[in-house]
Amino acid sequence: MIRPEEIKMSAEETGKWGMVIDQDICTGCQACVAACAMENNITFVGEVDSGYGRSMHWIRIERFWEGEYPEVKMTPQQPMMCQQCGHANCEPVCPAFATVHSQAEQLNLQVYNRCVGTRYCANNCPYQVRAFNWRDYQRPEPLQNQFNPDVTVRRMGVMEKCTFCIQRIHKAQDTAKSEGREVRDGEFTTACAQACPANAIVFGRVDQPESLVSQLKHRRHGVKHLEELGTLPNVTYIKGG
Amino acid sequence: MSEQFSRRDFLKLAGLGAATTAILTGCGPASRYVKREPYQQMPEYNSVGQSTYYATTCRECAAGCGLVVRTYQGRAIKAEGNANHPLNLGKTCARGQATLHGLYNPDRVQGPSTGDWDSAIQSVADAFKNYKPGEIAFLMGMAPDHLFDLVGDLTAAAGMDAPIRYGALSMFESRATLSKAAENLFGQPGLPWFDVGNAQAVFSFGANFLETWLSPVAYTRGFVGLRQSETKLRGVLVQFEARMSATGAKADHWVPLRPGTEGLVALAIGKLASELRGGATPRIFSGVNPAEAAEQAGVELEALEAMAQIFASNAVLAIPGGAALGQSNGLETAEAVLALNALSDNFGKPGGVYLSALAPNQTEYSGPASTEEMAGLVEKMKSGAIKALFVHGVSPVFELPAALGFKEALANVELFSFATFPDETAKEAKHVLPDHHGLESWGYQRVATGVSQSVLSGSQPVVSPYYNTRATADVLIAAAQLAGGKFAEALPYKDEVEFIQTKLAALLGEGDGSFSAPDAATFMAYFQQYGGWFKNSNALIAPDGSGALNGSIEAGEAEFAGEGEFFFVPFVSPTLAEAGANKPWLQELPDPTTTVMWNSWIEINPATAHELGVEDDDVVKVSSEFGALELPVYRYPAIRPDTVAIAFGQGHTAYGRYAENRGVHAGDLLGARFNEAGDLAFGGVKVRVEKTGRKQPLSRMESIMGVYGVGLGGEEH
Amino acid sequence: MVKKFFEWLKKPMGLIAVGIAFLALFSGFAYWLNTTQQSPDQPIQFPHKTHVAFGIQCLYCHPGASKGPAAGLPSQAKCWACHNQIAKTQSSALLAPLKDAVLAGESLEWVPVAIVPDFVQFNHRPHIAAGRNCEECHGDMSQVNVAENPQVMNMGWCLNCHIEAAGEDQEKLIKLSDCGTCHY
Amino acid sequence: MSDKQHHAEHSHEEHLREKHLMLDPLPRGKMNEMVMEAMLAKPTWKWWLVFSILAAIVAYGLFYKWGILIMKGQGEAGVMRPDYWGIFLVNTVFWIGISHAGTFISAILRVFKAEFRRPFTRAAELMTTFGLVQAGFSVFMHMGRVWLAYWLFPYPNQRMMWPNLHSPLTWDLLAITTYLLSSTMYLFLPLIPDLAMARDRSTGWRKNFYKILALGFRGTEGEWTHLRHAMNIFAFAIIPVMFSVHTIVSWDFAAATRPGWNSTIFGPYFVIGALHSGMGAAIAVLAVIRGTMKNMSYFIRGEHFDAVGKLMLIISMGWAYFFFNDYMVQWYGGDKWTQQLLHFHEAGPMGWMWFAMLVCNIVVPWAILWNPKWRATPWLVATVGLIINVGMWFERYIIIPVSVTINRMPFTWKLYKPGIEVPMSIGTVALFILLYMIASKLIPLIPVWEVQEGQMAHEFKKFGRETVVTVSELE
Repeated sequence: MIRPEEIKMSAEETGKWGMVIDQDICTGCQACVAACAMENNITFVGEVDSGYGRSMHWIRIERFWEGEYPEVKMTPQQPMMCQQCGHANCEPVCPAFATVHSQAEQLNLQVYNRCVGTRYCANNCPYQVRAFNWRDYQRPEPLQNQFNPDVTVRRMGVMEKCTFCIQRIHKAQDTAKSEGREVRDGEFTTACAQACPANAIVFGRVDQPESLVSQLKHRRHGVKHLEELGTLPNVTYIKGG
Repeated sequence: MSEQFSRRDFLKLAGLGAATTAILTGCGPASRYVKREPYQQMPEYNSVGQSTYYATTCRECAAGCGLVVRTYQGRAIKAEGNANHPLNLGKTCARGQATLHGLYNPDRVQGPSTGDWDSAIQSVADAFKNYKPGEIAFLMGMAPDHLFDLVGDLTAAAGMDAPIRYGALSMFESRATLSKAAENLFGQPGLPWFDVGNAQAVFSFGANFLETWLSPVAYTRGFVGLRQSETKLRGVLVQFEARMSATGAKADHWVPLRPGTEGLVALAIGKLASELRGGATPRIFSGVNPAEAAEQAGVELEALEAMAQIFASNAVLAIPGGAALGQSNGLETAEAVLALNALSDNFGKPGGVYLSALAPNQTEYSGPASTEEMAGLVEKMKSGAIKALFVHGVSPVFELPAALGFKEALANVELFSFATFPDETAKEAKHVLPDHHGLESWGYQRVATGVSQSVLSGSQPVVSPYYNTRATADVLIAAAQLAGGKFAEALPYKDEVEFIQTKLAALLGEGDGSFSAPDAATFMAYFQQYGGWFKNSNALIAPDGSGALNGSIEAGEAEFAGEGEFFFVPFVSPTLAEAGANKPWLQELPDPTTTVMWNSWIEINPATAHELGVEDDDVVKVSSEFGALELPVYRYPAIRPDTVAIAFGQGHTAYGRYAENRGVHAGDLLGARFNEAGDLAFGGVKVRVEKTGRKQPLSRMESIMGVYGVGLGGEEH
Repeated sequence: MVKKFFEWLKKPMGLIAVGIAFLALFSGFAYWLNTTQQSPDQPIQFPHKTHVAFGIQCLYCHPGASKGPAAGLPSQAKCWACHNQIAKTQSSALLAPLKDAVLAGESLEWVPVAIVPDFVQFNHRPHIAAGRNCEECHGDMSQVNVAENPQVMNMGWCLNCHIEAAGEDQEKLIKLSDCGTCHY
Repeated sequence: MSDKQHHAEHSHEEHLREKHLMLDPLPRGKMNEMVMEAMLAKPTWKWWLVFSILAAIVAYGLFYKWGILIMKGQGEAGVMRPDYWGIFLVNTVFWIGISHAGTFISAILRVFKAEFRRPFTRAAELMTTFGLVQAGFSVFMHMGRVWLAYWLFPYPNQRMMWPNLHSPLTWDLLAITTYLLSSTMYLFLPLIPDLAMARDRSTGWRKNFYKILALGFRGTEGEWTHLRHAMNIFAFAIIPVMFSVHTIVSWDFAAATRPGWNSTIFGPYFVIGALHSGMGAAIAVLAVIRGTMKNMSYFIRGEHFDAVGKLMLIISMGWAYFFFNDYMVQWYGGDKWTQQLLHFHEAGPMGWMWFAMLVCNIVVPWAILWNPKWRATPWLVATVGLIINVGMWFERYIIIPVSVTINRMPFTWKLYKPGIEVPMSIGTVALFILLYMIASKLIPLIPVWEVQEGQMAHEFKKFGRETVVTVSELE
């Protein structure tokens, strides 16, 4: 719960984990999307539902067009996932506390088992990055063998979204703790960042100035989406070359 | 009352409540509905509750990227890139990620068609014995290489024809053309390797190197180097192609030229650039008139001049590839574009053109068969010269253009398929002897291109086989021994692993390796552990391109079959490629340029669509001289108005529930015309487009309203 | 007829009958509820008591507990390593399933006793590292044969202990009561 | 005074009597009889036909389809990204709106002592309760896991979890629950004397039924005093509840960060909208009661349609004011997404609905209700009422699924296409009517005591040559 006087409008002072996404080198190859789906047990929904806006992707790569043929240009690909806002719009509107702010990790949690499916959070998310389980999508035998045991398999009627691979965060912290040290920068990363052939996604601690994300964020001109809404997103986009 | 209500009782009561809730809500503690089987014998390197990671090689395409697969209690959970593998440095493409959807695909072939392996192996042995060596042919896919070597040993010893390798990807990459052009220009065949990362600017003539071309993960790394480097300015990418590919979408300049004029334009730019630089115009460019070239290519002369300006002021790397080479004049185009590099004097220099390093156990370049050679095979099948055909790792019924008549020719041969999935070829086969999935297999793969080192990538099973499948190498070894004689002598191995170990033994003494080992067994163990063996030094071959500018190239006009009014650009779907359609998550991935999922579409310029009177999602009939397809329209803003494009990858008639009867097969429109290197002129077809009046909504990730303004009201934007 | 029956129901005997019927239904339901709370049938009535009495440590058979999320079941090979050398294994009826399974190369199917729902990501390691003993959650195994849960493992139970463990330490409390510690 | 004059005088009085229920008194017993007769009339085959058709629609459209929805998930409905909210919430807002008029007519008019209210407070209050039932159903239909709906209520549990009091949905649920409880009480209190009347005039199971419900009301002075006090308290107390409920409903939208929703005027705009649709529904209900039940043309007359018609006209003007105020401010704000949305409203694929909304909510009522003669024509006013309801349903449809099409991420814009919502919506309408049909057979729809009370207070008095109607203060 954030009281108004606690809201700091500079994102540097909030947040723990963050991402920097370089749109100049993102090729839109969808490797991150596939990696995310494989890591997080995301279901596929088939042709009809995916065309009707019911796909469960936690990342979608946006692109627009500029100009007319032959001067037409594709705008830089823009992978959109949960921005893990420091002051998220989804959190206060959930009547059941199913989407809450993690004080420990500074992430927007989605507690699947608490979700009753009012879909208010998704409605209120300015980034439209939440995916709802519209049906009980089946994955026929033996596809379930691939399920990641560290991630809950969601069923019909609950909301889900990018978690910044919180299972990996926990695992890395657990390992570090068992070895009596802090988590090192780059010791682990999210599934999308790990797969990205262009290294366009970099993940790490935004509250540690020496981490790679912090460096990238400051070295190159990054923007945050819809920052004017005061959401304090933790994903920074680098647009130009 | 309340004092009797001890805390323990409260917990009990609460528990009772929870149990009731669990029953009512169906999501409480489900313990008693679960069964757990402990290991009978804990596998090596495993420990309870911990994941085990195995290094292996990705088999989704032939590039040979290293994978590390996370397994948990005998199940493969996640495929990651192998960070120690020099080709992909820990990265993967989308197809590599989805490889587990192949492993656990619900529609795999679950056992040999005969029911048991003994009779299956007997049938192979019978074929060896009953047919003359010349009547037996092996058709192999682009991967894996160890099996190719094994079959090579077998055929050589038994006096059969050497195995033929082929894949739709190699066709669309025009590998034969590239190698032939290198031979003509440098006097040495080989797969050129382009050092994109160190270039100042890249002129790509149809090379879709960020998608499927040769080694997309490695080339993407190169692209990042081009764009971002500590030591040089941001490099420029110029893409010359009629239809904007996902690679073209990342380009700073996209030059939409008429298909088949790439060579001409390359020469014209060379001429303009050399004039801008001053000095004598090299001989190779002397016969070109830039104004005419621009006219023929359907672009403004100013556009070519602007590109020439960039060329003149940068050390430019020119890449010929993909659609540009799949034309009747493809070889000339390849030579012209390669020669252009001579202007930048970058042969064998950083940021320039090399010939790819040969793999550790390779002595000379050997490429896949050209489509013309495949046509030769089909001829032989038809004429009865070949009576038994063994197919592994490729589905020619799907991957070859129907016009070649492969399927019809199968009537005359006894077909053995080693397919893991029930593909179109397996459906035609008399015998299906399913191989393991790549993640269940041993093997090695030579990295053909993409990296400066010489790399042999290793595979090992990360999980035990899920179905009653058997390694093809083991089947052939067993059959050869059953057949006896020279067959048995050719393959004197206990099993596949022994064969691989024997082959690797040659590397044991070699220096400069990523690791060394005292004996073969240790070497094999390290080979698996690291996911391969590679040399530490740069093994690229610097080509001799000294004469490149002094030759003369007739970049003649491309020939087109058919009377249609549109050029036709078939391109490999970047997410599905030739064999991804059976993986549901690959189907659900939006196409990088159009964001279409689960289907095929035809890309038509909006202006052309307007002329044809078609809207988005209108089904049109596309017909060439060789076939016709019906599919919905995607009004694609970045394609020439005189060109239409269809992705290759869908339109399966078999291959499992996620692939079957989905979309159309772009290959059905293609003819059997080849370029001088023997590669299919897949771009040399003209098509007609007619409205059918039906509609079929495409599943798009994008909003047609938000991106194109369709249905928003008011003017479209 | 029906009317008569309703009339009878209003009489004392009828009321008693109604009471008995209600009680019977209720006890039936209670019994059924109770059956869902019993420790389940196992392929072998495994005597934890005996093994603990031999001085075998918990972590010998369930080593995963100190390393990661799952404590795990011992592989049959591990059982056999000892039981192979115990004469009684050959004769005991109780051990017959083990013998049969090992010799036939088949798996025993155990029913887990202590289990949390799918949506709870429980990790043994930090609990052991924090100095918790196995019996604090799983009960004293030297007293029981087939393992049974000494308490219902629900969220209130988890949370109680977490809050107690945090004590006055605010940072620890935040970490230990964060939804994302267990649910993701 | 000439004969002629006298005659004119007399006919003037006659005329007034004919026109005004309050000036046309009948003995209490007679009125009781009339109401009882209307209630106890044996259902005709037509009644049964309509009843069974409605019951079938409810069984299929509402319950069977709801079962399907629960089994198969919200994918059966038309909702998706970005239209996470669809017709179920349209219906929720719509039915809450309808339920408003009941309380409005009854409580506000009672507080302000508007005499024309007397015969139809009951019918209006029933509308509140029955409307809220549909609203409740609709909101539960909307939930992805409706079987866990109890998590939204504050109750102690071992998880130490409470509902989120930051969420407008939680306020909403609490407000609606409060409203449902208080409006049911408010329906019940004035019903007591009529139930007692019915008890005294019926036999068999009905007698027992009314006996229990009438709580032993005998009509003593003390009982009346208590009842009056209670009703007064409720009438005053329920007015702020009523305003708050729809304001809170509006906060579900106004408190959200969405273009088109984030509007400060939504509170009163929703309240007036609710009254708009509620008055329309109430008048339609009155027309049906008058047309289908015995003796009702005595109780419900043209004057009532005229009075409600005037109210409808005023409310329509109020709605128009708030609508254009809301539009104006949003447009003037100049936010690019809001601009896009406003443009989409008018010119987009649902533009027809936007214009139809304006026609139904403004053009039609203004064109018809200004004319006193038309205003007193029951079928016409009822038709206008129904048209207003269509318009108001459109308004909610535009606010919810049409507006959420446009958000700040154009890559996701998509148009909503309803699925299973259609039969389920029809099911709620059918259930609403069905409940009325059942109620008409079970409880006196006309509060006889209230009518009689009014009639006793009215009388003709002669001042010189003028005959004047006087009203005395009863309470």
